[in-house]
Amino acid sequence: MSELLGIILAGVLTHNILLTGFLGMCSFIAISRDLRASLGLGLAVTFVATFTAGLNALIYNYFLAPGAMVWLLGDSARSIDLSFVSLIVFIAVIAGFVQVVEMVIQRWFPLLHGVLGIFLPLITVNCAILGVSLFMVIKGLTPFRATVYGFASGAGWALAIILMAAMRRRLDTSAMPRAFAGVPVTLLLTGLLAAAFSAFAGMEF
Amino acid sequence: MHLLVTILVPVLWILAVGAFVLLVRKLVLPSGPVRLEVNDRLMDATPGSSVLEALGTAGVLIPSGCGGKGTCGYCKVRFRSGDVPVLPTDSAWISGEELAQGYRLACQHRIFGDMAIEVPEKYLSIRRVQATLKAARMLTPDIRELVLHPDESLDFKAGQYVQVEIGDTEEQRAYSIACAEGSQDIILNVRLVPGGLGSTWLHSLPVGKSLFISGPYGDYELPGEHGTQLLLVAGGVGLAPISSLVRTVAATRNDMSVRVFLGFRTLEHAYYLDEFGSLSHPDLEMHVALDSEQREGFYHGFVHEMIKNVYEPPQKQPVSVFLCGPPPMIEAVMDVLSEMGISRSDMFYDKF
Amino acid sequence: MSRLRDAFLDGLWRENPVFWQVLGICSALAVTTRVENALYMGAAVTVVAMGSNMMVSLLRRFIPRDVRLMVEMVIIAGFVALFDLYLKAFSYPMSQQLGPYVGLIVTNCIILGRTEAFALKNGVMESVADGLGNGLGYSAVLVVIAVIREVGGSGTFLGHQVLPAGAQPMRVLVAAPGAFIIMSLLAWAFQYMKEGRRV
Amino acid sequence: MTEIESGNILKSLSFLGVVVLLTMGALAWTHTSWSKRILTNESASRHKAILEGVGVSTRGMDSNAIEYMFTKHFRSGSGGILRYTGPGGPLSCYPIRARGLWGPIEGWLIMEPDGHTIHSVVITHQEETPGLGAEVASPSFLARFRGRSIVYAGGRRLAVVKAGQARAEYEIDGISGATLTTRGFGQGLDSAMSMALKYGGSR
Repeated sequence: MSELLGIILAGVLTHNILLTGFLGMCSFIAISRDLRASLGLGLAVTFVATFTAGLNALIYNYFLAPGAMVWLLGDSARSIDLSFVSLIVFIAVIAGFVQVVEMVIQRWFPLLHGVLGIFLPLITVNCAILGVSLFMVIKGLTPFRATVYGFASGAGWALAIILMAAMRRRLDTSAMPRAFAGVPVTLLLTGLLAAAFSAFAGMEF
Repeated sequence: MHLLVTILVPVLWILAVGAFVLLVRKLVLPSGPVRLEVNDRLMDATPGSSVLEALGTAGVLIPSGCGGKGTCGYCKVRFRSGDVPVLPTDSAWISGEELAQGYRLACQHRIFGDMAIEVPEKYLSIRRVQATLKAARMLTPDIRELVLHPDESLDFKAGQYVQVEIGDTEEQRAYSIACAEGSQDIILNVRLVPGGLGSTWLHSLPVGKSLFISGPYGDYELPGEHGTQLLLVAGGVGLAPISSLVRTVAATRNDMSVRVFLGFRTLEHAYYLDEFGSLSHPDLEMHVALDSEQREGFYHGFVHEMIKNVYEPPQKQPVSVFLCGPPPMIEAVMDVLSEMGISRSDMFYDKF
Repeated sequence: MSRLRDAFLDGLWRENPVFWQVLGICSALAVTTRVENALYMGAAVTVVAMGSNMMVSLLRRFIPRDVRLMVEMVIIAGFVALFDLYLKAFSYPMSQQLGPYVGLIVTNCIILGRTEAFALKNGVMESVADGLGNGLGYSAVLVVIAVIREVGGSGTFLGHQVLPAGAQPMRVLVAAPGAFIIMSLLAWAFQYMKEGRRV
Repeated sequence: MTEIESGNILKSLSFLGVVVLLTMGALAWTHTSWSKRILTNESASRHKAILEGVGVSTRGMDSNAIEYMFTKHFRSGSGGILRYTGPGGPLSCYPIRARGLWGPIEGWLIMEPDGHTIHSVVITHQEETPGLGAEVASPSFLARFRGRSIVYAGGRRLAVVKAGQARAEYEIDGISGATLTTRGFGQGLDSAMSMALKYGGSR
């Protein structure tokens, strides 16, 4: 059990995919201007990261990993290594999953469309989602642990963007050199947030 | 054997994902076209497409600046059927009471069942037609007159404009129609903007070539009341819509009195002056100002200064004003006219 | 010929992707702890940008509209996977250093942005020039950040000791917060220059 | 989400299929032509650490040279054990598999021919927090094990304890501020030691 707890704490706090992995910065900077949109995008990223990590882990462990297809093609498959195409398969799975979810939401949950649906097209190109799948392969996680890792990383990303959106609301009223407003100040705040999060690394439990 | 498997497994997985997406699209969306009722016309639409896309494929072109991203607010239409939810992109562009009346952004809402919407009548007459460049001549060193002959005639009103598609890029540019109402050809005046994608292409377009135009757009209507005074003010290439209005009124509205005030930098930049001179109309006065040249018979200075000195608004006749040109000129002229007692609601302007 | 030069110059400076449109800084930061990493990453993005621009421009008239995005993704992912294989084969330690960040070039907003905005509408040669310009623009920014982080953070340049023995390098520059702060200062400088020196 | 006329779904899917097929074909061809080189690189990077462990410097060696040295000096015994027969040998290397705080810790316990003295300990992979748990791979920490015996009076075994609490001769200080990493590594080391005692003495 403590191992799962370790994965969750790593995903959300110490190895936060945005604050230590620098992933998903493009939409993070653009959307953190508006708190309501950040909540929506955070929710969407967590939702998509969780399922795509699980799906990609299943495909990787049973098809792409070196010698993974032994259960299908017998011993001759032991030497087959498809890990070099995992990138393309992961991208296709993510893009496909996002489109299917978008259609289902538009069709049966129109109100959810406003909260979640409009952010989905943004997510296909978000590096954080692909980053989760790629890190999951490096950490060699089983499909179940990968899903937990996907959820934790997504939640970590959501936490970071919500905190940033809250901070930026305060910025609107503060004076600063005009050239510093916008992207530069957001990057500086992200740096301070990353410093705060790195304090969790020393946590012992 | 290994090479075969190495290629087949990932390809099968990606095609499986692609097929799954298309299968779900088939399942999720009702098969067969759905009915979209626009004002009183019925048209078919593919389920799952946005209202804007459905209107586009059915040939009804409503304005859209951002290509369906919900960031411009142009494609506002009124949904007559069902309770359409209000999306954050709707509330960003549409006021509260308009939302209550059912106005929404056409690009943000998708069609899953039969729907009825209402669009301003003039959008229905908008069409996209192919036209060939019949003739072209330079009116001034940087303004080229293009005479376009459309395959099907576009019935337009004086003062309206068309959108020209620039080559095979997806860019479009708006140009006012300069010829009189009812003319078979469409005449445009295109000023060459250095480095401008549209104007450079149109200035180099050889006669005989064809292009696509869509329209007519623009809300101005010639006042219907008998005997109103029409005050036309133009700066530079803003002369195009004025030329259409003057020629139309000269041909059809002898009851109106017409005052035309034009502003150019130098005589060399002025055009259509002799054509206007040869128009026969009982009550037509034209005054031209040159702001950087001293010439016999021309006012020296800016248009709004000339209007302040020369123009006296009629006492009992209603006045309708049409201004077209660079924004600073329009602002200055409107200030002068409102000081003379003409209400801003009678002033229609087209800034570019 | 001038169109080629314009496409190249636009990419390199006038529309430098990373700052003007704040694109693609996702991988820019993670990799810039060492200048050598930044050079390899820059080379990777340039090669992939040129290759995918070329392919998309070649096929632009045949791609059906509704699978356009997915086709572009596959082409870009193909080039990235090729580069990843090249790294694994010919400079394995670098491939270990860059780890997943080579694969993440696929979602790099610059490359997909260029194929959508440029390659779909222009000829092959212009697209390749545009890819080269953007790639080099991206690499230049990466190297600048990497120099600051490596020299400032660990006192070395391309692995060789640079700071005098006594000087204590600022370890924070190598850590994540330092990277964000450097990016913020550089973005500020760029925005300041872009707005014609008005503070 | 753009709408699709049902008519040309097949056309779009087949176009996508062709592009994917071509890309995969090119990738697969490149992969097979370079796969021998990649495999050498991968195994060389794994063997580099253990060669350094047994005292063979791999400075400036490329993958093929490392692989050549490895195959020349090492024999693999049962259970993943490696027997080193090169200069400075013979030595026996027992795999360390441990569970750290944030990921697996892997390494080698390298034993002298007498079967109970440690020649050295090597860490090949860890994902601990830099500056804290990551110290497990630092030379200063690993040096503590050099030359220590793994079994003491009364059958007590060498043990890694919380930092600063090493009293008895068979106790070694762990890493300060990284209790979980220390405990994880200790368990991995202990199983390697028991394997060393079981298969001890290089034949």
